[in-house]
Amino acid sequence: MVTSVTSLGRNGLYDWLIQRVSAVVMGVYVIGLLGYLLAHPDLDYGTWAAFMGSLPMQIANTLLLFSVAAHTWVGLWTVTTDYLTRLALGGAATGVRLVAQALIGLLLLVYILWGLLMIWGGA
Amino acid sequence: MKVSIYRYNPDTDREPTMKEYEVDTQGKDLMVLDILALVKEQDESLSYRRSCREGVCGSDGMNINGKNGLACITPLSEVAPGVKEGKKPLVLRPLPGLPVIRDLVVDMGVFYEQYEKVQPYLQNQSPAPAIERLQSPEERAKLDGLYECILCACCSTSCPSFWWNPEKFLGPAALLQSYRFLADSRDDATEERLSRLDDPFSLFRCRGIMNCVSVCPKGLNPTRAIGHIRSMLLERGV
Amino acid sequence: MSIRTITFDAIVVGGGGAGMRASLQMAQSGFKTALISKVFPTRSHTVSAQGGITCAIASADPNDDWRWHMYDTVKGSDYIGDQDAIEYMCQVGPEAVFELDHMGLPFSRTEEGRIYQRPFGGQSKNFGEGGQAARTCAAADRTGHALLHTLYQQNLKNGTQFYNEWYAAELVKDANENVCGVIAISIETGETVFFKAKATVFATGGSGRIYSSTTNALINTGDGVGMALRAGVPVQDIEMWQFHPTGIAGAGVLVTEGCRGEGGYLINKDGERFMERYAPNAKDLASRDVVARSMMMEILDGRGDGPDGNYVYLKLDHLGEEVLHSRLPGICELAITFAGTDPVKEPIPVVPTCHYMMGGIPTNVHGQALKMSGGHEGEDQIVNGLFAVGEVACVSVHGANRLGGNSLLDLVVFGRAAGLYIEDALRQGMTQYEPSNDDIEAALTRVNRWNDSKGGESVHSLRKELQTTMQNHFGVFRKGDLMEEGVQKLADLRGRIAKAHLDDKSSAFNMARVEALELDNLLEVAEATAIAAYNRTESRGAHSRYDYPDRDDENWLCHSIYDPRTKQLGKREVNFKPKTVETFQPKVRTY
Amino acid sequence: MNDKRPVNLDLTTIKFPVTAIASITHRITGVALFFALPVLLWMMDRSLASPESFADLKQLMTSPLVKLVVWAILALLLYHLVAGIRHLIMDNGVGETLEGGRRGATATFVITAVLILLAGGWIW
Repeated sequence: MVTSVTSLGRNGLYDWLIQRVSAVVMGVYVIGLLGYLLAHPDLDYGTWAAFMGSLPMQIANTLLLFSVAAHTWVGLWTVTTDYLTRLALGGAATGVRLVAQALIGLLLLVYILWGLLMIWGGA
Repeated sequence: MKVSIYRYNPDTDREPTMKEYEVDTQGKDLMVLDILALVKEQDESLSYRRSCREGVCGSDGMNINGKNGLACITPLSEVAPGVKEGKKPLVLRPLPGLPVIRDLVVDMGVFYEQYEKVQPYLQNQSPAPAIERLQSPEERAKLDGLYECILCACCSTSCPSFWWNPEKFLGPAALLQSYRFLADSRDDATEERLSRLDDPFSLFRCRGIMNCVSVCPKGLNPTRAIGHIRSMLLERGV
Repeated sequence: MSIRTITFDAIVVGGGGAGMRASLQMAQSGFKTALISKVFPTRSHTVSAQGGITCAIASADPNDDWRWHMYDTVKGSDYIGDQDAIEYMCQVGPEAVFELDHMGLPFSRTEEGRIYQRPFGGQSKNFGEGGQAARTCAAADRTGHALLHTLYQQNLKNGTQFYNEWYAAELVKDANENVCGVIAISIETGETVFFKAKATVFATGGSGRIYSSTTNALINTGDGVGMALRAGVPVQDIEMWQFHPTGIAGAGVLVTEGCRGEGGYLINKDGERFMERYAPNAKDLASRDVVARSMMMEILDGRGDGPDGNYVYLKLDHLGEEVLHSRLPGICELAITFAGTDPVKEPIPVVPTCHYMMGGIPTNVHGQALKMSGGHEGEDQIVNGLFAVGEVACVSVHGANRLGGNSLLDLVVFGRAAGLYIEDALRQGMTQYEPSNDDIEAALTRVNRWNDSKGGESVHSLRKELQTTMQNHFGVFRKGDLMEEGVQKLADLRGRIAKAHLDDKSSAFNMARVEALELDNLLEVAEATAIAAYNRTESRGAHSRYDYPDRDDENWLCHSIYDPRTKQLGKREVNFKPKTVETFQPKVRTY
Repeated sequence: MNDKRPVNLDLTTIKFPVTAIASITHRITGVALFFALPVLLWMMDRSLASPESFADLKQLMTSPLVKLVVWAILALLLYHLVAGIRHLIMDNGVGETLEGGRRGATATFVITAVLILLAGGWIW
């Protein structure tokens, strides 16, 4: 059993599930949104803003935002623990990895706040 | 034909080098291991492992023109087009990702440790009967494709997740063996076995890239075994 | 003395089935046990055993009886197998096999959930009266592999201390010829160490590499026999070499007898099923010496196929793809890789190939090594501290010809028996013999000789010459004058090998040094074989002479004992006194 | 002694099967998308902030350079999406054989290529 404090689910299965569930959310959203855009080739602001401002879309967007953040965290956490290791960087690896993970985390936090403001700020 | 071999002797070399040899195969489609024997007749100092020379002991796993395989059951014609005809060199390197002891011989310590970590032996708390423990042909069939592993390490040393995290990720070979015991109707340590795999590295570092499957000389499928364990973990966890 | 000493209760040399069964027994009961193996244990030659382990577990036939198995084995041995040892093996066998199942060996199964058994050569019911028996317990055609891995796994579980890739070079004895341990070299680092133990168990396997064509692994160089002979320990029945009927022509790779057990048969170039002529009852499932000789007769009579007319065929296609892929999957792979033929469609070209050393270090049923006291025909005497199990030992359960499937049984039964005996002896306080510095120095002589060698012939060319000599002079059929010539050639080789040169003297994973040390052992085995074969003036089991075509019970219903110090062949009585059954009296042997 | 031992891990000497290429591409597109996230967020923000910013964005989108950037991001997204769907399919035990894996990986590349071309057509 390998333990790791920085993994999201603190457990392989939960990380894995988070990755899958968030992927499904994003997949459905992206396909749906692309469909909408294809169906509205001459989209104007009014229609667009009304569509995105509706409660279902607000909920969908919020869900998307958190899915993106969770998916990205698990994915990039995996990437950092693959490449930023003692094997590749020697003794400084743990420090470098923690800094990288902190930066990623911080950016994701900013994205979430920005996104939340966008979705709910107008309401 | 030309043979290019990774040479490193800690007694004399600071760095490994690729050394070229010229070998006469008389146009025959020899096995890579036969070529090594011919080279060794020219140069006694070449070291490599070999034992059964028929693909069942797993000694002579190496990287042959970029792909891991067993030297004894890889004929020149299967290495790459042009190798047998001498148009292209045969390139032999040690298994990737493991420390090189000498020439084509790698230190397999990490690999064996991973194997030991999955407790690769049958566990059964109930008292043994006077005869064998009964097992139906269907139950036994579940072990096919698992028990045949020869521990040659071709799979694990072709796996990037193994390269990056050999201490944490168990690697395809050990995970295949883990499932070999999870799938055995005579074994009753399922819960304990699963709980030891339920972290982000041991099993879940498998990204399904299937390098293991594409190099296994016995045609086994660690990716599928890992998938089965994941399903068992999912069933247990949800 | 400058070398490091490591001390154990018991050391086992060799990581095959016999060695690991012995070490498991001792490790399980908590004794400090080391296993020294020149390869990682699962790369030992047991891994290549295919067909199975013969044992009367009464799965295929609920009425099967270990006495029937004993009868077959005695007959198979051509009556020079020791009946007390055969009795022990056949009687204890089922327990030892069930243990393997409990350890996790993935045996194939019957519909009832029991271990699958297949027919093998030389097997009968009811003391030869009840027709063909099916007594070989199988894990598809990878039984040896399954067995070896299972034993390794159990040793891991029970804490055996492994010294993998350590090469045992020489026995260490005290002044009174008591065995104190071995000198071994770490192949990885080159360090030479004295392993000291109360019990030294040789489980070093066979030495098929004395022949140029063999089913044996490249590592089967007779290291245990070589060490024993150099230490003055005799070997028994060493002229008895089994030629397996079905080695893939050219490659020498083994094709299991289980193929014929499942219904395959041999054909000559005319497509004739010729075994019907040689063994009308058992046909292709006659014992191995009989089948191998019949094949050679066909080839010598011009009914072999191929450009040189030197092989016959094993036909399997009539069994159907399903049977072949479920029961003989490994054979299908090997045939495609090494013969370029798919057995589902075409027959496999096969030829009798050197396979198994029936002879070896004489032992009793506890695995204790024996030597003769007061001349060659004296009483058995125990070599203190030395044990031998598996192919290197001659206990003797195989006599002049081993039955298929009996080797794996031999491994587990006598590996276990030696383990049990040593366990007991250790509990009662076994003596640790102490060698002097001179004794250790003496054991290092050979290693030093190679390390100091300065010019001379190369190891590989001498090895090749030795193998060719054995192949040409001591094959399936033997002849006095030809053998005499062979003995001469080997004597010449001995002189040259003593002056041979090791060019590479580096320390880390020096494969050349190991091969040089192995060459000495090949020579010891080859010479013992040659002298014993030349002197046994009869035909029995695997030993078949043109000049003495008949079995000679009057003079040779006995073991041969080769004494390395005099290079003379002596005789030793065969045991005809089983404990619980009547003696099986020698009869004319037909199949 | 052990620390001095070399390791043979020169990736240029190792052959990678199509399944491995599919996998590393999935990873690369994933990381790249992380860096594209602010662009997407910004576009979303502009499109919703006011009619004027919406118009500005629309105007901006007529620039070939911007079109190229959007197309590139779409390409990353499409690959990551298709390869992700393949992952989900494989999680259900489909395409886990050697042949199945190769077919799946090849299919991922082909389908993505077609989709990227279609996306290009849509943008222009």
